[in-house]
Amino acid sequence: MITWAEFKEIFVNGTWRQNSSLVQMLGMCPLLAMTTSLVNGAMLSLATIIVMGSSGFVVALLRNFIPYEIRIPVFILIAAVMVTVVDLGMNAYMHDMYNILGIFIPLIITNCLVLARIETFAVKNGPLQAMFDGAFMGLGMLWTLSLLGAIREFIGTGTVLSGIEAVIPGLHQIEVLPADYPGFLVSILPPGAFIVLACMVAAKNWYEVKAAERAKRQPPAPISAAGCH
Amino acid sequence: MLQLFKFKGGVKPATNKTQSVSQPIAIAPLPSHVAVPLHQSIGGTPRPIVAVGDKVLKGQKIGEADGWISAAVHAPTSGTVIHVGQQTVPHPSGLAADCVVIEPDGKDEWIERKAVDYRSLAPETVRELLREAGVVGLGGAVFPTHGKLTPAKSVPMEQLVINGAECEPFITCDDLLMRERGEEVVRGAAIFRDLLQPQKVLIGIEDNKPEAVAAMQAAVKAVGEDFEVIAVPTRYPAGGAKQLIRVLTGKEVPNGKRSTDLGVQCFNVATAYTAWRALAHGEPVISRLVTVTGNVAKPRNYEALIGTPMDELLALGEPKADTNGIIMGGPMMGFLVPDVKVPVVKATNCLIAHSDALFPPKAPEMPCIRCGECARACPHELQPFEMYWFSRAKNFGKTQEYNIFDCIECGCCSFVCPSRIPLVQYFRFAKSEIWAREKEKKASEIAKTRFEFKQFRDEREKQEKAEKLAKAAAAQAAKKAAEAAAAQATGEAAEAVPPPAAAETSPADAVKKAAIQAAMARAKAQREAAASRNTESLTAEQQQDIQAIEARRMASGLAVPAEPKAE
Amino acid sequence: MISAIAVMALGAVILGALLGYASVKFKVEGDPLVDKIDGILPQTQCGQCGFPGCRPYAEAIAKGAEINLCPPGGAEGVQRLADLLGREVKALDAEEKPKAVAIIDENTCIGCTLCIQACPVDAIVGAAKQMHTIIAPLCTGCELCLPPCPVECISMQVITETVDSWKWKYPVVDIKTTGMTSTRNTPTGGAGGIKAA
Amino acid sequence: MSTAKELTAPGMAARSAVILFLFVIGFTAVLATVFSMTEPTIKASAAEEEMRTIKEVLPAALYDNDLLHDTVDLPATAELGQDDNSKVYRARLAGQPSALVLQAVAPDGYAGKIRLLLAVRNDGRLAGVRITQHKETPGLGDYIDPKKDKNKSRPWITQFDGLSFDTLGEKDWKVKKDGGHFDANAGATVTPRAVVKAVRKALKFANENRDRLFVSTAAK
Amino acid sequence: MSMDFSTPPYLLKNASVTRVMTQVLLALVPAIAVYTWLIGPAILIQIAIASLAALLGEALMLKVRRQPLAPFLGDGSAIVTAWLIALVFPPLAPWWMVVVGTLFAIVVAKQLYGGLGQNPFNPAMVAFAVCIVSFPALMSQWPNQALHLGFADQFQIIFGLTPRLDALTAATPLDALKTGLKLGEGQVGVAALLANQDVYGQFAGRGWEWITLCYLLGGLWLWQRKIITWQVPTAYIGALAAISGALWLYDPAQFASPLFHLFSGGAMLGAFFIATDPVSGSTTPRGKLIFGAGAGLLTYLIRVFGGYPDGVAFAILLMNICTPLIDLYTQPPIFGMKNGK
Repeated sequence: MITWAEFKEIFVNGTWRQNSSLVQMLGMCPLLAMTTSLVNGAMLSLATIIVMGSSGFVVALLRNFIPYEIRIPVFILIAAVMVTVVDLGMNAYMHDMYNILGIFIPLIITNCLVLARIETFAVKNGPLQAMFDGAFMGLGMLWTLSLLGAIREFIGTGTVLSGIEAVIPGLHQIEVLPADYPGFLVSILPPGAFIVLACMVAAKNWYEVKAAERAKRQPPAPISAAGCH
Repeated sequence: MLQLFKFKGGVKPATNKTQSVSQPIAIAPLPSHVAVPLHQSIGGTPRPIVAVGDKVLKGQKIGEADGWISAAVHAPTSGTVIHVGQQTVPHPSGLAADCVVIEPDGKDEWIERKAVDYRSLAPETVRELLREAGVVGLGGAVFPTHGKLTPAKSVPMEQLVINGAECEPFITCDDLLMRERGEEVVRGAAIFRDLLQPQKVLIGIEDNKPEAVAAMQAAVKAVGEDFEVIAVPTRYPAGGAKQLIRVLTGKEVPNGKRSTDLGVQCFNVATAYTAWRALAHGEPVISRLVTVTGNVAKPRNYEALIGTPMDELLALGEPKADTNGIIMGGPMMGFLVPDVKVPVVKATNCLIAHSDALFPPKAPEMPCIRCGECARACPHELQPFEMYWFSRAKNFGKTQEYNIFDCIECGCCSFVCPSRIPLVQYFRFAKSEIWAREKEKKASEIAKTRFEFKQFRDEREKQEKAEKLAKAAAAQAAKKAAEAAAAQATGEAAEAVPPPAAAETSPADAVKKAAIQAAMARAKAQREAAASRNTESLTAEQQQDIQAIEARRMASGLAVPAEPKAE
Repeated sequence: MISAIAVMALGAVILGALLGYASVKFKVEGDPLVDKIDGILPQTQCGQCGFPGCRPYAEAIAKGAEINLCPPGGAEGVQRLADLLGREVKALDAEEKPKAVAIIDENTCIGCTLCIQACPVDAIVGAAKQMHTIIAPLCTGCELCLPPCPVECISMQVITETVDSWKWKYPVVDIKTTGMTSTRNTPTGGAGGIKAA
Repeated sequence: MSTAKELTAPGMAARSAVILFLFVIGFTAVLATVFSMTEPTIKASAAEEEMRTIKEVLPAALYDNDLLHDTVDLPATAELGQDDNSKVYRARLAGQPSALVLQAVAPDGYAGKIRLLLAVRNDGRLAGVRITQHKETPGLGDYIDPKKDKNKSRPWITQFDGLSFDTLGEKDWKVKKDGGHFDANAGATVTPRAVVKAVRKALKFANENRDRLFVSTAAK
Repeated sequence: MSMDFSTPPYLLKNASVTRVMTQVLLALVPAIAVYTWLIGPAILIQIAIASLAALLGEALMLKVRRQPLAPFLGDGSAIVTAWLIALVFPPLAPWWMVVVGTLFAIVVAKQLYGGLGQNPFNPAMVAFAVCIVSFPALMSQWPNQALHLGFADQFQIIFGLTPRLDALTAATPLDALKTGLKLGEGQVGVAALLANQDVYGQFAGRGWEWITLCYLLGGLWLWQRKIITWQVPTAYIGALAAISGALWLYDPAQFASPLFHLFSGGAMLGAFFIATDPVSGSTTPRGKLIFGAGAGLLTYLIRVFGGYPDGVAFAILLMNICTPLIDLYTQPPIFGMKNGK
């Protein structure tokens, strides 16, 4: 069904090489709205992982029955159903988390990343591959959005992990900076998301350039791109 | 008094003209040699009609005009042709071009000069005479003058503008010419007037040359013409043809249109002077006035022979010790010549000895701050900073949208730029890149059509061949069936219509094949071990053929001995 | 619930019908992309890319072939193709050569017409047993005439710069190295020799 | 993906319509199934949720009835800032009215409406106020929500606890900057101003309509 | 390499970026002097802090970008940005806020976009926007002029050595007017509010009106020196006067007079020193008119109907976004093409 090499390739693509936020720059709306804190960013990404994995799986399963000309409505239909299922499921069984993410779960359908992966990957690959692709794309989103949220939250309010108590009861936010830290509000507002994201993209590109230079300097070393993250 | 108009933009650099006007024009002494570039005007490059060793007389034609837009070149003095070929010419590239180098014999002996009364000649003949005399625009553009002397058919000529503005700093050769030889200038202008039939002749002179204005007014009166001598405000580049036309007539000549389409034409005063000399004295353009100025002890105007090495001419002005280059032309549009020994040409109106004290080195280029100074200074009302932006990014399509080809490279934008950006340089770069690309594109389009046609032809030939083959086969079959009994006759018939596939066996082709093989053998011998892939093992029979053919070729002088030839 | 399903189903039928209809009615014919690619290729028709001519290569690129196979187009050509197609720029798959034209050594030529047949743009004139010559302005420098020549009388001559073909150079932005110290761009060969004569 | 180039436009239209119809039916069925499976759980947790907020504003000692089922539906009420129906929960202790829990809206928040829940005791004192929904600027105006308030020991919203028009004259229901009683973080006065105004109006409404509300028959 | 071509013209006008920037700074000097006299020496401290921060940030980024330090630090553009930041920030703003704003302006708004001449937005206005969004409270605290604080007091407040008491600060006249009108809920008119001489002075903000007058004079001097052109300030002031005049005539009780709007807040500074920034502004003659008018109009709309005390910064930033479009559609006709096309 799926080989180890394929799995590794999909993993590296989703989490690093084709990272949805840092490389493809998709799904900017949730990125802007939900990364005001680490917890928010991570939770929304988790929901996205479920939606993307399942819709990728279903589309790949049915791909031979979907005519070309009506593929878009069908994709949207499938993704929307998956989103609604996740929405209902979370509402029923993870109500606390649903309270935080409630209004953003239905918005996952507007995340162009979902449709983009279906259109470019799921329709051309097997169900398992498509599921992993969706999940790992979401995983890539998870770590980037978490990091983005953490940075914005830290600069903006001087705390880390605010809102964690809604996810894991008993844990509390950590106030890193002294209480009289005035807060740097731009960081929490949408422009801050753009600025921090730009810095992250710059850091990634800088790393890639350096890595390429290193690879060029020692050509005999076998390059395993998969190993870098 | 005529109403004057204004052109937008322009700058007012220090004029630096007084240094070189205190002395009258001097005749430069004969140089050690003269190198006359054949290509001294816009248009076709004249063909040399002399060879090394030829004796030439002063004024003798040495280069024949090539095409209508082209002008002849002449020997500036009498002497011996010592070289015809590549020589470094005064061009920013520092590249060489074809020149005729003459060693003067010191006699400065004229060829027979034939004065004509141009009024009695047909206009075509006059234009032809000017072309033969090498009369070109001496303001710097060196466009063949005869090419500008045909009025537009639909638009009546209203004004003829004689350009004595001389707006560039340092240059005074036109000033001196007007002061000392004003009458001849006026007579030259009259020639143009007679050819173009304008309603008015306007002589524009910048108001910083009152002596020239007075001299010209006196000359006009003396000759008895009704030309108007007009002092125009001093502002660079008032001497640009389009700017002067604008100032004197209010007309703006857009890019891509000839000024005659608007009923106006413009000539430099020096051009008028040479036209008069050519017709009334039979003297072709072999010398011109050159201002020698800048970092020299004795700035002055010289009448110098075309082809005089610049360093020899500059030496007359006694350059100071810190001189480190020669600018040909003015400080705004001229350029540092790549080699001080390059010859004076028809476009050389001024030689400025360059020193770092006189022209301080530029501060480093800073980024553009879009201050818009360049746009305000541009006499063509362009947006130089936008053009700069796109030239720098090599986005040439955009530069054209911002009308880069309207740029006259006057240098006003670079002059005012607070960031010290060599704007003109960027525009020249962009322009020449665009031209090169255009050329390439044209070539590739031609290649494409030719390729497609060849493919089409090959296809057609293949088809025809196949048809022929089929036809022949059918004919043969028919004949076979009809004349089954007469086998002999069949053979003849088959030979009469040889199938194309068997073509290579025809006698003509056999000869050709043999020739090829012979040549191959020769090539093989030449290259020793390096065997061509076309050279397969030859049969003894072929070898014999080859030898026979080779012998024949040798005898007839067709082939060369089997030795490697240089080039 | 029932009404929701009905609405969805109705929407599906209408939209499906519309989309199906449009997919047939508004089908795009031909491929304008190939023309655009062909416009970028230098039309030397040299076949160095491994395709028989520029147009076939353009078609291949449109189908996904590498864009760095055209040496006459040079690095700039690769760049422009990459821009057009949104692909990554790759190093040219061969060395870039200076532009050249073929020259037939008229003394060696035996008039075999092989080169005439090889020339893709009919830039060689001549007849059997007559000396051939190349019409230089039409020659694309593709070198296709070199291999068939049995006597190797054709050579490539690099086109040198003349006063007419000379191009103004890109002004060197040298602020990085100079700091406040000044530089002036004087021409080479400058006028070191001129002192008071 | 299958393509059928031979089909004519109407034929293609019919085919696409049928296929899309089948997909829609199929997936709507899936959705319906999931919905029916989760509905009871969702309803239960929604009720639990509703109750939890009420508990935040109303001390457990003040009621012993089933609040969720002892409610009155109000039409659009300008005094509460409601331009739509809203609910009033009636708390009773041993059958006697003890407090009202109202849903109010402050329409003039910095970034749109701020929704509040407040409990008013029968003696006219506020039992508690909570923000149920707002879009105020994070880090600036969101301290009205105790979860976001930096002052954990005494969140801003608790200022209202125990206040009534007897203890604080109606004129002083303003933020300090406007010459009133209530604190407000410097630089963010729009939000508390809106909240204070809404609470004042809602309290007034409760005082004036208490009897009428307890008398009216229960909804549902 | 760089020696194989000549670069005419050899004659150059005596102009440089440094000269341009120096003249802009000179034009600001009278306003700063009056500022110091009327409001207090705090502005001098802020100018010093901002200039230091700007040079530091510039030097750091130039190093990172591997650019030469000397020409770019010497061009004076960072100093101009720093002075403008100091002038638009509240004079008692804490030092760290001025530093954060200046660094943001230089590092992000200027250098990350490519440095001198490449920034699409005016760096000083970006600093203002970032700070007013991030620290709205601190950015709207202006000195309470009734207190007459001396240098030592102001120094201690800026560096946080004495606590920032609410009494030390007040709102700007613009903000005070807006709040007053809002609280009055239609009952209190503009005239009644403006009668308070302690806040509003003669015809605009107390003290501020004379400072803005100096900006106007400095701006006129810049125009006379041909550093700026007439289009942007004229259009800016014209548009601001026109819309405020129209609404004032419509209801003088609810809308302040044009005079108040022109001479309060950053209107004059914006019109002559910020909207005229050639790098981020429009460059064509007609474009400048549109740019200036747009900025003036937006300034008024944000002031009167928006949520922030002054609209100059956001108005100019918004017009900065439109600059490329404006320039594209307002290209002047070139020589010889005025009639045909």
